[in-house]
This record gives sequence, C-alpha cells and structure tokens, in this order.
Amino acid sequence: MISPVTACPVTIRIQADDFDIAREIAALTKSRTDIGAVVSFSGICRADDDSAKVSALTLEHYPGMAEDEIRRHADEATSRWPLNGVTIIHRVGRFMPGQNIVLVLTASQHRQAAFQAAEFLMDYLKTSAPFWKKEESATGTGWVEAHARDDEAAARWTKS
Amino acid sequence: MISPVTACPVTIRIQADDFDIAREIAALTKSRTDIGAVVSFSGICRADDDSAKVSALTLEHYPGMAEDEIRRHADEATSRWPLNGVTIIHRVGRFMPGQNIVLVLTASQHRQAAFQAAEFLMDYLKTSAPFWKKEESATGTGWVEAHARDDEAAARWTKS
Amino acid sequence: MKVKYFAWVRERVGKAEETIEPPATVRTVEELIAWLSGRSEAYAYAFEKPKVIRAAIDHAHVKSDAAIAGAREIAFFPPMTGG
Amino acid sequence: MKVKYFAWVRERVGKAEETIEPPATVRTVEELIAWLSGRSEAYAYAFEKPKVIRAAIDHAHVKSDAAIAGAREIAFFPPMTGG
Repeated sequence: MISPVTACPVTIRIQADDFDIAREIAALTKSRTDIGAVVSFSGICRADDDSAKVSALTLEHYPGMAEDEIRRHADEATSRWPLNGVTIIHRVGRFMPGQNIVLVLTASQHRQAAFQAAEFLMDYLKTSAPFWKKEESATGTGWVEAHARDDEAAARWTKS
Repeated sequence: MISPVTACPVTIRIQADDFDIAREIAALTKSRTDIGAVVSFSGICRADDDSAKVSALTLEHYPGMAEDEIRRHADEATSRWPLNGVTIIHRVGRFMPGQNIVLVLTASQHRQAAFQAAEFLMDYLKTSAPFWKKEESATGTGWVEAHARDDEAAARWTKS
Repeated sequence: MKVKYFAWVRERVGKAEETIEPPATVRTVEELIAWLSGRSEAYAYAFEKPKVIRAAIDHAHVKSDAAIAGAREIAFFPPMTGG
Repeated sequence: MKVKYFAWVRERVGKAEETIEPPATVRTVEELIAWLSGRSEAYAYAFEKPKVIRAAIDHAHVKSDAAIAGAREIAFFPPMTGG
C-alpha cells in the first residue's frame, strides 16, 4: 500500500477546453502537507512572432501517441527528481493570441526539483511530444518550423 | 510614452492575506498578446521538515526594507531577462502546513527567461529578503536556520 | 499496416491515414519512405526531404533505419512544434 | 540613530527597536556591535556570535566594516530564512 503522503500522482490531459491553474494546483496539493513548492508553466498563444503578427494558431496532435509520449517524459521526471505531483495539460484546436495552450505543474518538497522538472517537461513537450502548430497571419497560413534552440534546450537533459 | 505592450509591470506585496494565483496571472496577462510564457512559483508551509514535524510557521519581516530589497531584485531580474511582467507576494503571520507563503510570477515571450527569472527571484528571496521563519513542533519552538544550499543557489547568479 | 500522416505531411499526401501493403523488400522506415514516394507526385512532394521527416512506430519515435516488421501503425510527420 | 532588531536577535535583546547615541569612537557596524554587547548581558547574548549577525543601514545590507556615520536606521538580524 502506498501512503498518499509519499505518492506522486501524475495527471495528463489533452483537451480542447481551457484549464484553470488554481483548480489544478488545488487538486495537486489538496489535503497534503508534504509539498513545499509548486511550479506552474503556462504557455500562451502570442501575437508577436519572429515574422508577421499572428492572428490565430491551430494545434494538431497525434491522438494516442501524444498521451504515451507525455507519460514517458512524466515518468522520467518523477524518476529523476523527488516530485510529489505532476500535471500536464495540452490543449488542441484553434487559439487566439492571449489564450492558454499548455500547462505544466510540478510539486515537490523543495523548489529546485519543482523548477528543474517543469523545465525538463516543457523542453521535451516542445521537441518530442507529437503536436504541431499552424499559424495564421496577414501574410497567410503556415506550419511553424521547429527551432534549433528548442532542440538545444532538450539536449541539456540528456544523460551522458 | 511607454507602449503598454512592451511594458514590464512589477507588483510587490507583503501581506497577511492569502493570494489567488489565477487572479494574479490574469492581472499580469490581461489584454496583452505579447506574453508566451508565465511561470509561477508557490512556496507552501510544509509539515515534514528535516527534524521534527512542523505544526505551524510564523513569518516575521522587516517592514520597509523587505519591500525595498525585493524591488531591487525584481529590477535586476527585469534588466537581466526580457520580461513582460513580475509579481511577487510574500505573506507574513502564522501559517499551518498546506498554506501558501510566497508567490513569484514571471511573464515573458519565451519560457527560458520566465523560468530563469523566477528561479533567480526565489533564490534571492530565500537568502536576501529580510524575512525570518519560526517553527512550532512537538519538540518546541525555534527559529529556522539558514541553509548553505540556499546560499549556493543564490551564488550561481552572481556575475563574475 | 496502418500509416498515419500529420501536419504538412498529411496536407501534402492528401489524407490523414490509410492501410498499405508494401512488398517484403521494404524493411526499414527509410525504405518505406522511398517506396511511398514512388506512388504519386503527392507522396513524392510530402517526402521530398526525407531527412526532415520524423517517424513513429506504434506510438514511439524511431530512426530511419528502424525495422518495420511487426508494426501495427507507422506515422510520418514534421519535427514537433507543440508546447 | 534608530536601531532595529529582528527574529532571535530581537528576542535576545528584549526589544524590537530603540534610539541610541553611541560615542564618536564607534565608527563601523562591528564597532557598534561591540559597543552594544557591552551594555548588558542581554545584548552580549544577542551578539555573542557577531559573525552570524547580519546588518542593514537604511534598508540596505551592509558588511561589518561599513561606516555608520549618517545612518538614520541600523538593523541587526540573523541570516534570512524567508521565501
């Protein structure tokens, strides 16, 4: 029997609906007294990109694999850092600037583990989870190209 | 005249009342379309400490200097990273395990800046902002001792 | 075996998924890409830069030299841009 | 000059703040600590390990060799444990 105090619940959802950070944090921390640090990362649709002003963003994903891939990285995060909880929510569909796209929550006794795990999860979501962004702007519609800086960010977590 | 789109509002509050992360994030991101990443850190009162089980924590601060010191670090963060907003709320008073103590929010176009600035601010809050914790446990009441690991965490941000 | 396409690979191929029966001489992911490319101009266009294309077998990323024997589902897509 | 004490320094001194008039020979923070320590056992106890004590002049952290001339408010406290 695993004590609820030492458990690390992992929640992964891919959904069209928006998320409520406060509710997700409450779900992660409710009736627990062993959590000292909660880090949240919200990724938001931006209007200002490198090139033309973005008017909307469409997120496509690979159902089934997306959940599996995120689960693998969440499991790796919980094995690498002493975490007390992980929540990952990735939205799919069409978004306007200012709207939420992704949420990563990590809870731990200490802040370093929560910060590092959240960064690790975001770096891998960017480069390895099967999601693709299509941008709409005044100059037309096009698929977002992968950034080398995201590959570099993910590579720093590779164990040698 | 500073365009509201490029401004980096800094909010610093020291208060007895709890904070609402969702409301603070909304205040930071409302009617803006240039923010791509929001990182939040919540520090929570823990029952399980290195020694005896903590039943309550009292936070004392140096009014006036606490605000000034946090402001200096927030200004340094906004000069070191391209941020679109910073909110720092530190509670004072007596807390039970599970209750919020501190909130740091950072907003930026890109996730790395938001993550790094939030970590920087937390490391400096821990070692340099004039707050002191007193713990109550079954074995008595005592002031929390500073951790060498917190000094080390803060030292990594020192420019050589 | 089922094949799925995503993002601009899907748009160029003109379909999201299909069932294919490649000959036994097609053993790896890159051989499957070459075989698909020969089917029509749409496929040739989708796979014109094979090194850019990512592949997954049964929901796990694989390299281009991965064997396709036993695969239930193979997917082709551009580099990921989620998060 | 106003002096403030926090956390266990405050508890040991037995007061949160006071106004003091040290002699002109007391020029630095560490000289002020030595002078205060000589006032009573309570002060001696509060400052028994002077290297542990942190000081601030007018809301800014200072080192023990900082001059106190012109200071409006000097504060003494243990290492910070907030956040």
